[in-house]
Amino acid sequence: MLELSGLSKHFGGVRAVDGVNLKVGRGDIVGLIGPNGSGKSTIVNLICGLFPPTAGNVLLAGKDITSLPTHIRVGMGIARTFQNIRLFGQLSVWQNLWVAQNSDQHRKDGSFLKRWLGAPGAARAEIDRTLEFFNLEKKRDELAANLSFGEQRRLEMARALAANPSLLLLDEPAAGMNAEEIEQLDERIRTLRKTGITILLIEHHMELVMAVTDRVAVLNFGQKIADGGPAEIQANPQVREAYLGSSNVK
Amino acid sequence: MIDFVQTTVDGVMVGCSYGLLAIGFTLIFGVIRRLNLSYGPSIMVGAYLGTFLYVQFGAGPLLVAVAVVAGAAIAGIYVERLCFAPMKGGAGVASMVSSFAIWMQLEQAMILLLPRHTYAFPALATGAPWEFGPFTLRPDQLLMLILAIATGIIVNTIIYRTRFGTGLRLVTSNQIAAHLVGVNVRNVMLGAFALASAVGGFAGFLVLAIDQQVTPMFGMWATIKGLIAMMIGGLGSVPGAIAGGLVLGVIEAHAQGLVGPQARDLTAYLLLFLCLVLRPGGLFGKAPEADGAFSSRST
Amino acid sequence: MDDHVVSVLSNIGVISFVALSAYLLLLTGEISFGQQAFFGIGAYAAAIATAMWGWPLAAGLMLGALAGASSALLVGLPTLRLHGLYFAVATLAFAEMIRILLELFHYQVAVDGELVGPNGTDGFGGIRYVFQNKIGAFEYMLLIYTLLATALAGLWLLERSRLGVAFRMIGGDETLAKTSGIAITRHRMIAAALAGALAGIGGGLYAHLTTYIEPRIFDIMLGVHALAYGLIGGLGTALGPLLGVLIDIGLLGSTRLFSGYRMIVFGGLVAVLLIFRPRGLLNEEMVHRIGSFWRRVWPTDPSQKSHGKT
Amino acid sequence: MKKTAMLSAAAFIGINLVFPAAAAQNIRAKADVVCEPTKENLTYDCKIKLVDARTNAPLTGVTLTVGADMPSMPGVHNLRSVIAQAQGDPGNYRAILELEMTGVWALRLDITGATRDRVVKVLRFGDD
Repeated sequence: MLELSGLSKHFGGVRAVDGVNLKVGRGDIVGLIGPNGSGKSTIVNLICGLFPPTAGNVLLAGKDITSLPTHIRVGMGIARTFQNIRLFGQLSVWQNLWVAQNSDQHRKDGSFLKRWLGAPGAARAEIDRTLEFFNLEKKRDELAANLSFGEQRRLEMARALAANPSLLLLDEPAAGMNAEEIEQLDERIRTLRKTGITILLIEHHMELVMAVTDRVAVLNFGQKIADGGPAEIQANPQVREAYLGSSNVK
Repeated sequence: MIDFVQTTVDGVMVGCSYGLLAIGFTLIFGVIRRLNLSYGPSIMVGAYLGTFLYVQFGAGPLLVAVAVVAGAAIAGIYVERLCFAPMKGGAGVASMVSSFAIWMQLEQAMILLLPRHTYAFPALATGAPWEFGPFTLRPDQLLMLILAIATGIIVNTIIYRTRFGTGLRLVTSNQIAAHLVGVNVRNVMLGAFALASAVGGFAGFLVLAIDQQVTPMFGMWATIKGLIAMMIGGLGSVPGAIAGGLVLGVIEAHAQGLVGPQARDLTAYLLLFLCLVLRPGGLFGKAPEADGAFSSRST
Repeated sequence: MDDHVVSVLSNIGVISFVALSAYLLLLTGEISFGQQAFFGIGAYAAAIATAMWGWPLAAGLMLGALAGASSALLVGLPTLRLHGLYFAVATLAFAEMIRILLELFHYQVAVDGELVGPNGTDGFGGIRYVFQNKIGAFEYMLLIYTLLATALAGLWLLERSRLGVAFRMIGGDETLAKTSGIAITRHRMIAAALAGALAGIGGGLYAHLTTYIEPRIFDIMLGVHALAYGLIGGLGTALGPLLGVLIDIGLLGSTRLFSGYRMIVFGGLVAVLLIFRPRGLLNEEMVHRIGSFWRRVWPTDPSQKSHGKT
Repeated sequence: MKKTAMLSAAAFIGINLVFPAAAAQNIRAKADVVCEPTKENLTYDCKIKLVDARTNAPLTGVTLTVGADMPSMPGVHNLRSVIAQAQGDPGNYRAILELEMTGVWALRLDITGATRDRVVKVLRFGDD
């Protein structure tokens, strides 16, 4: 599904990402962990094309997408969330999802005018389903800025899912959540997996990572230092040193 | 060749005052990351105050200079208190529009004070132009050059040798860090406005003393020239401001010499436009990052 | 209606176009100091068409809109990667270049033994279409407001459309808009062209209203006023900039009360207002609240439940 | 898209029907204006001579109102129009203007009555 080969990004003299190779199979849920500043978010930004890599390639379903602009990649099925919540605060919850919607439904249904002025039947149903999935249907007309923190986190993920992605990049979705919310998140990710979506999960919350992922890759100083099953990673001494040594993790 | 040198020298003279105007502008922008459109009109307040003293009481150049600088500084503080201090971060556009509203206010207040279109302004120095072989040099222009350089040195000393200057530089490079090490950011901002407007006021005094007349258009003129020189030199850079001013002055002088007065302004704007499109950071500045401080974005 | 009232209302209507033009760009997050250039280009184009080439008014106005839109695209291309202050100053530089070029623009033909046409700094007088066709001041005002209403209806639809929401998305968070699949470049160009067309029509109407235009009219003062109107009135709805124009020209400019002190009052008012409401009186929050109230008073069929913001 | 195109075409034709290209030509007015300062500050006494541009015959039987705008501030500094008084020879009028400031003003001469026209004259006010 997704393949990174020799991916590097240098900012001035800093090697934020340094020759990372990673393969994510279709339908897999892969965790990406590492201490703060190890280059996780940079990798996400490179995958969705917010800036060009210094070296290396990004392949999606076998196609080289390294030089494509962001919005084209979104059209090809890459969606993401942000570590610090980013929403269109001045727009309603519904509008946040509506324009982010990127399915075949909204391209074919109804007349041109209907599509541009609203969402015709099937596309509307799709948005409603997504809102219900995230328990946001009662907030549909609320401005995103007026939602509570937990609701905003859910909306952030709902917006990403509205794009109907085949690859979902979750950048620390559990940050700031309480135990109950994390459990809900865990459940939602498990439900999503059944739909066949591929997920790259960046997370500090180890319990969540170990519970839902098939495989975990570990970054340190921009380099991949380990890659394997959750149990294997937990036992890896190099990971323990790099990760547990520098950060207080459950 | 002789013409070329003479024109260049004339351009440098004018460019000095542009440079001073740009220093004031860049100090404000560097500290607050917002555009103060009232910068020129603040200078105009000082200029009109000076002119008022001159026309009504026949004040001499020295007293007029003090009045111009003081008037500009006070107007600068007023603008800071009303348009910049109360605005929360991220309201860069609101601040800018607010400073424009105050521009209108200051301009009308000055027109009420002195309603005629043109008033006389005291000359800096009188005397016949000196001739050096084929070249001529006006004594007042030479005096202006010396005073402009002196002002540049004084501003530089304030920025690099005083406690206030250290705070100013800290705030410019990182506001939050400055706050954390105990710099009173609000006071520094207020001081920056006062200093910047005073420098601008002095530049305004020099320019007006050369022209020996003042009109209500002066406020806009000062804002525009300062803005162009600052953008050419690069935002937030003092050497850049001086360089930008000199470049602007020299190029304007040549454009006027070659084509005519309208080409002078046209060239200045063309230079600015090309500079922004081809090298947005200016001659000395860095390329602009997504500077969230200045945009109409709400979040 | 009193002649003075008609003249003030006509002015308000015409200036509203350039305010709407600046507002449209503000939605996409860009501040333009240069919309007055497209207003000027539209004014000159429309005036040349009717006064010199004998075109009908509608065709002249269309030419004005077209000229505004195409020059906006022209300046949009090189300034596309600029943001914030850099974009604002680049548009200012462009607009001032246009103004100076208009000062150098001489193109006159004899009409009834008198020279008509742009004559550099001496301006362009004798744009007499309205008088030749015996269109009354009141009728012309109606024309202005018909077109303004059409523009507002268009903007109202636009703001409910994917395009309009996408504009607001770009204005809210460009990175996020990109990762939501929005083609930034294309949207910014569309916004620029629409804004240019709006300003162009406004310019055409202005030229025929006053019968006289000159380059100085289209200087930065007009541009910054246009920008200020949106911010005073509010960025939540296209009615915001209109409210701004109404407060400025209608309330302050036309009452004897503030004569001579008007800018002192207006300037202070705006500065204080912006402290409390940095996004204007009718900001998004306010518009949303009015919308929710409306929905409660007048609930729509739940299956057709409103999706847009009102 | 088609609908939009048709709608705009209809609107275009509609507007052209309501406001056709001019054939009927009114009398075209020409004006000479001289303004003198009065004792009162910023108040000017303007003498206006109106003629038919084609025949140079004095224009009579019309009402003349005079307003003023500052070209550098469109729609901002506009004075409330005053009615000019017919005075002396036919076609001669007089109006008193109270300006807000000196500088360049565009005088708006609005002619109504027997014919309707507007003439704009740009004048500099002030002794400078």
